[in-house]
Amino acid sequence: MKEIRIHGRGGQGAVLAARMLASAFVAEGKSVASFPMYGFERRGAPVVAFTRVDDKPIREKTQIYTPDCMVVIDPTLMKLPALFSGLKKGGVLILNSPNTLKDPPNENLSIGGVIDATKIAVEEIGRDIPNTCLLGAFAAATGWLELKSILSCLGEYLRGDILQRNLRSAERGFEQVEVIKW
Amino acid sequence: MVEKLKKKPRVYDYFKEKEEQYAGGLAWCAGCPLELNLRFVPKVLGKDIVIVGCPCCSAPILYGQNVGTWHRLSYYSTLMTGVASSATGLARYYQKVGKDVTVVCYTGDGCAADVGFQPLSGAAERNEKIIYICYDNEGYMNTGVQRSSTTPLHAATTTTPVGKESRGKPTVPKNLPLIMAMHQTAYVATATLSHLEDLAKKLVKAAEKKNEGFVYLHVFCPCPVGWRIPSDSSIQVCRMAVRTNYFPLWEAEDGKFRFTHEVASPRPIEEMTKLIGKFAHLKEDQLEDLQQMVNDRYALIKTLCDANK
Amino acid sequence: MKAQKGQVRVITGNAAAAYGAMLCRPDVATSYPITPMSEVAEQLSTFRAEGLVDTEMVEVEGENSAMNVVAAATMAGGRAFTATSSWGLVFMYDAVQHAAGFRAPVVMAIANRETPGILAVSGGQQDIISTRDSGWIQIIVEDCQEIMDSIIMAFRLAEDYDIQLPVMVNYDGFYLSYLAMPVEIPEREDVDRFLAPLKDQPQRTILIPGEPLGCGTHGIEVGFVELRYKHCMAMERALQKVDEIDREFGEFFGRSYGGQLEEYRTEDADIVLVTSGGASGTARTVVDAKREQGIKVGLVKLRLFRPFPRQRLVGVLKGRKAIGVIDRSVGFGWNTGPMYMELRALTPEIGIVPMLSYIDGLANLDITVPHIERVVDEVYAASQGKPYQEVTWIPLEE
Amino acid sequence: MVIKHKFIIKTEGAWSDANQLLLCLDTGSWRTVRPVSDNEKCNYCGLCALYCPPQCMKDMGDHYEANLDYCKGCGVCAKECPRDAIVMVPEGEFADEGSKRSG
Repeated sequence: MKEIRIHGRGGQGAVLAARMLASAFVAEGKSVASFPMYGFERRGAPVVAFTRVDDKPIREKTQIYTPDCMVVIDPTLMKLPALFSGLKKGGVLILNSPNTLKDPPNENLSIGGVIDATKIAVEEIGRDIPNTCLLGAFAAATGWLELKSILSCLGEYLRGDILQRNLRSAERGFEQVEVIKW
Repeated sequence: MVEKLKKKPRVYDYFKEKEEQYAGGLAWCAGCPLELNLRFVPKVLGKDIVIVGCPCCSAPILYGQNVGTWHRLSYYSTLMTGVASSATGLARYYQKVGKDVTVVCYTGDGCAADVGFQPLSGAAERNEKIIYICYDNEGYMNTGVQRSSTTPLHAATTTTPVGKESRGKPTVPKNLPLIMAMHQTAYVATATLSHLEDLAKKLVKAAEKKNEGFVYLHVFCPCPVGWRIPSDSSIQVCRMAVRTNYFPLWEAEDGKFRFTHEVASPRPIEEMTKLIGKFAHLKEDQLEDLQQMVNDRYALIKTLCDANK
Repeated sequence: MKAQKGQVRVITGNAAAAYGAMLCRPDVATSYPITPMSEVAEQLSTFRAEGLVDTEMVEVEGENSAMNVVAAATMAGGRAFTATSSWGLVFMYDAVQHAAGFRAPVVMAIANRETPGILAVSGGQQDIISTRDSGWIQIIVEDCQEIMDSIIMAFRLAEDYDIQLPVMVNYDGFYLSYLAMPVEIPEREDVDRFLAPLKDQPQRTILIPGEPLGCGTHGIEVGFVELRYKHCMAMERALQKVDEIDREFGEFFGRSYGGQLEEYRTEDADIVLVTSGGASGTARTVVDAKREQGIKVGLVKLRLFRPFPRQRLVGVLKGRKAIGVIDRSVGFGWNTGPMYMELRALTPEIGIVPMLSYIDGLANLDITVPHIERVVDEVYAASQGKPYQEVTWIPLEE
Repeated sequence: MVIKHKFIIKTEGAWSDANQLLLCLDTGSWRTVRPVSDNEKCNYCGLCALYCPPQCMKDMGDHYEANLDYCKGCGVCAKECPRDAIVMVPEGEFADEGSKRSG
């Protein structure tokens, strides 16, 4: 089983990212479970969302305490003390940030996928909604699923012009992510 | 180098309490006029008020978190069904023990116009000595932009969506300020955040009239997220609501009506709706519907004001 | 030190409730009508109009507001009273839970009546059962004198610094609310004296205008758990406190009711009946009659329903040969009487003996002497090893 | 039952008390843009400070500056300024002292 913990802020699409990721894995025949955790919904307030993926049905209903992969949508969250708590050894970090990462921000990290998803989102979608771009980066950096699975599921959530822009954002995420091995 | 003004805006003269009662960083969305509204109230009414609130957009700020709190005001929290009645309990106790306390209810339209309307109407009918401030963001915004009874005609919300079969809210909104004025309580008024001096005057009058009976202030308070307005335009939307007569500014003392701000030549409703995403789907016919409603309601309030001249 | 002899007047249960409240000088009270308790509201309003009390009477527009008014008044530091019945009680249920969560020491009199679903303007205890998990203390009384006395004791209990919990004083609608009996009404200063110990206790946290104190907060994670735990510990303390206050009331006013429960002729009883409310009085006459026929039967009058008097019930039920429980309500899901259901939970401590559930007295039907005689006979038969049925709906078997 | 947890709420009921703990969110980190005032254009009318929802405009004597701890970058000040003396500038361009957003 793979456990993915997505950290963002209200309005950045963290919850939607977790759901889309789940749908993408279902496109490859996997079992999934995804849920967000936040108090009151506020644009800007921290949000965490969880997605579990496995070959057999997921039975756990708890939060994710020992993630295999972390997706950090807002770089300012990197200063949260407990951000990486419980990360498994050999863990993966997908980070939206304009700057690269020289050394791993946590000793359990062995793969980093860094991309300026905000810039790509503003260019492709016109607004700072970096979630789909990060999903593309996730596919490239982890290799746990193919890009086309992600692209195929965006249609469940978006339509028309917004869908097209998000597809391009995801593609650029896949192509332009800087994958770092530690 | 441009010449610097010497005087501050006149609104500051109405401040009884200069010191900010709230913490700097609060959980309201960027650009929300509710934050301005709530920070403004204790500056005019003073910091010795008791605020009564319920779960709504201001709950994450008015309620504490365990022992911590986000402000320095005396606060009583209750249910959406119990705001005006809880305030009655407080006010009646303070009257009984001879303490002059200003009890201020502070809710959204969901509480005031829908689930909490019955106790609100009851308290008004009993002319309880409390101030009830409703910030009307025309829907249940804290729970994610669902419709309320003050959601305007044809407006889109998550429970009155635009689809093949339906195009937004099919019914006109409840005219809550007028309904409350029909209780003929001590003082009822409408106000909004673009006209802060008008709001300040009404809060000062509210503090006086509360000693005679029930005071109801209905504050037009757009929701950037829910109405799909850019964060920087919430005050501008308030201004346009007044200028289009969509939200006329008036007051009623013991049932006698008076405009506090008359718009010489009101702009077409389109000048407001074009700023607001929830009206983006309006076709010509729906726009005319809305304009007709605005004209009818304005004519009604004008008649009531003229009757008092 | 004994209270003066009070004036005896023949008054209804409703009036007794109003007297009980008036004598405790509440700061705020509400009046809203619902059959069969409207007279409580009328009587309190009359006391106010006659100047017998300076309570702020709030004529609310509905029971939901009634509870919010009194809960807020107590959290501002006042003493508050309200009264209602069945439909009104469940209409205010969100505010009932709110008051308990706030630890608002409200006292509420309830003339018990069937709850919604089937319109029954008639007596039954379904409203007690429907609110038994609200976090309130629930007391059930047997007659008019006990209504008044229990309301006075309820203020001593609710406002006690170690308790700080709202209290419901339940009395049978119709059978007690309209029953007129002689009631000894104590002198005002004696009630003041009985409630005076509350003044020597520390001041509970109250709202202070201008102080940055918020009443009611987001219980976040373990903070929430703390508050629920404290609430349960207060309920635990209430068990002893009810007995103490009852003893003190007895020493001062000469009347006591056993506190959590009252035992009647249980010393050598082989079988025991468990009842609550007005039916307990009728049951006493049947116990006496059956004793004369040689059946060693005893009665437990369950007076405190929440918190549930587990320890004292185990004490009196352990070692009996059979137990009969008469419920005036329905335990949906178990499809037995609800109080029977709760007593079954004591089986590990009282031993496995035949325990028979009787449902009677719903919708104003009478729990008559013959009905109770039948219960004694069947429980006795069961104690002699004869077969018995677990649940009996008496009205359906006539 | 051994209670290890140290209770943080001292009262029986749920009370919060600013004298015990006044909370404050780091809303400054919510910003994606921030207001920058042009002292040449600004005539110190004070409307930006008046309409600022978080009321976090600091009076600098002849113009106003946003308190970056709390400013959410909503842009109301820029919109309401009668002389267009305030411009909203993307945070990215401020990798300096004021910004907490160093990536």
